[in-house]
Amino acid sequence: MIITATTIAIVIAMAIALVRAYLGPTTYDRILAVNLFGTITVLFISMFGFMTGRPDFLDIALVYALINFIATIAVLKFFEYGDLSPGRTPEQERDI
Amino acid sequence: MTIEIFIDILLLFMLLLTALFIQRMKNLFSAVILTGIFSLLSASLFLTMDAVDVSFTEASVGAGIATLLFLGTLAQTSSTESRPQRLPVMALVVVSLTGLMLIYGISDIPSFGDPGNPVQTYLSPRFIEVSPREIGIPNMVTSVLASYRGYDTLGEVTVIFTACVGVLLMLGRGRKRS
Amino acid sequence: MEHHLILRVIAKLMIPLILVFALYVQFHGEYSPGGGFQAGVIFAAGFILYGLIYGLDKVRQVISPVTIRITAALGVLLYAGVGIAGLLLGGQFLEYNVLASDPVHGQHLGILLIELGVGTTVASVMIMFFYVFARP
Amino acid sequence: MNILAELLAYACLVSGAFFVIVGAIGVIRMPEFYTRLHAASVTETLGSILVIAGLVLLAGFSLVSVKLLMVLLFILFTSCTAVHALAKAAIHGGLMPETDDDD
Amino acid sequence: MKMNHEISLGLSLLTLWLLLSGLYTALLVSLGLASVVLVVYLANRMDVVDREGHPFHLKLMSIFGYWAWLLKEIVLANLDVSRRILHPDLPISPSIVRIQCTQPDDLGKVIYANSITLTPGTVSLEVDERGIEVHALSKEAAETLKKGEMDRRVTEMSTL
Repeated sequence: MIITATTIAIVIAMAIALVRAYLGPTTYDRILAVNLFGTITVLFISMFGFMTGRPDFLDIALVYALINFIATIAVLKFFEYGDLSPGRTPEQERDI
Repeated sequence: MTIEIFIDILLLFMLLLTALFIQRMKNLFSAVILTGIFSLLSASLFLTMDAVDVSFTEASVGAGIATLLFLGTLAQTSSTESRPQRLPVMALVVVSLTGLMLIYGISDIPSFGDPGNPVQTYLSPRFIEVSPREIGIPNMVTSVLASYRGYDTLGEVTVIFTACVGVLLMLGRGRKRS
Repeated sequence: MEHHLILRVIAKLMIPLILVFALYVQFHGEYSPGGGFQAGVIFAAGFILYGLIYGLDKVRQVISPVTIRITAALGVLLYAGVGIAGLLLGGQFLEYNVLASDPVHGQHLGILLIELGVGTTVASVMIMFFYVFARP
Repeated sequence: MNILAELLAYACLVSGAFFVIVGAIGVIRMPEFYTRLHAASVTETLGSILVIAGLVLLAGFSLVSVKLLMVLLFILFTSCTAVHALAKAAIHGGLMPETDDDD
Repeated sequence: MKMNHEISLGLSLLTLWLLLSGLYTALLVSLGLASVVLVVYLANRMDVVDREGHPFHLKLMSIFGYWAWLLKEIVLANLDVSRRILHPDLPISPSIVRIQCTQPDDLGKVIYANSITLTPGTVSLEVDERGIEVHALSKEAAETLKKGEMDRRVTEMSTL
């Protein structure tokens, strides 16, 4: 019962974060909302695994917890350099 | 189990809203950011429908590489949507017709989890009954993907490899400086 | 990249963890959700994180584009090779039962090898995509 | 299961859900980007700590608990890195924080 | 010296594998060993195995002591920020302060900056040799940080 209620509360928090993602106004606000959404999703997945009695869902939560911040760092790089490769040199123009 | 259906509906509703938001965004950069939310939501939805392996794939692809590829593409093109030259009436007609046909097609598809579905009446029971003895691994999705349908998976890997070759042919050479 | 102190240090901590987790997913596809495809993407994500923070040149020193091309092909070849091995051992293409004396063991071995092939190809292709798309 | 541990777990879950929602509300209510960062970190720190702690108490002493603790640890590590990276990107992108004073 | 870091990294990664796996058959454990060897080799090529990447020089006990203290701080700061969020008037007074950090090495600075970010109410914006630039939600949060107790504790932990 309480597990279910908590899960629903977490889904509601997702919806609230979605509002900020839509409202913006700046791109950074949207990224912040996506980040928050990711964290809440990790919590949702863990809770849902418990609710349905399948704790092997935790691997998915681990994936998100481990690699969800890569996108944010990519955005940082994008703003700093205009592309994804810091410290570019003419050498990189060669064949890949 | 009604509570799970309730959560399902909430998630699906949010997914729909996100898709509409993405469609409305003129700034492509914001649209790319919002696809992150779309991916997170679809992973959760797959999870609530018990498709753990699909959800896992969506999680790893969505969090790991999808946003990056979008950003890389934006870096090479422009990040605002260009306005169409004229109203694309023809395209609208084609899309609407296709959509109507698809909706008509849905009416014939067995509903989700329907026990009378042909797949559920002979194929799944056979896998569930025989695969522990024939293959002997706990995750049945893997035994279906890797063994019973090994040809399919070989085809998929070849597709990925071909995509790599294609990308290399198009973008792999050093670009000329303008 | 001296001014990205925090990112540099956290990346050093996280990258080995991400890589080990990817390999865990790779080899536990038979027991829990996951498998070659997911593992390949996560493995590539580790390299992408390194490339984002330390630069494309550095990550190209770790795995050169030529190596990536070779491993991408090797993965597909490993998969197809398992199929051919089944043929040579008297079975059909991609029949794993004949790979070992016991059919169930043969299935285990076959699945392990083809998942490894899938993982290798996917990881290489994703890293290659990063190399191609991250250039100006 | 020990009834006390169970009660404690439920208390953790309920208060965790409360802080998760408070953080989300803060992200809506706060007036500008840099103040929203603080609200988001309420969800990412105390919210997740309490929710995961509740689940750990329910799971008892097992490998599931270890995985849950790993999830928590990685959330804490990566979320603060992501928040820092985001704030830095915003400063770099020319979004100036509003402050009450000019010192 | 580098050898030590490699061995220690390998051991901790192997522990991670065993905890994740939960299945201790000969095949899986040997695959785990092979994976760990591969990852250590790659990490070595990436040059991420060093004092910063794998900080086993910190005293284990002092880390746990610090975490306990940090947890207490996080809870207090969370309560404060939650009160401000739910208050109808939204009583915030954002400010940017630059604070000194006395850590001798980069790792200490990173721990300090991340602790600042983890505590709601304060976010570290920029870390350089002159100190850490912090965005604070309220005057009180900035004042607490300026007192420097966190700084002292991190420095204590990161110097042997």
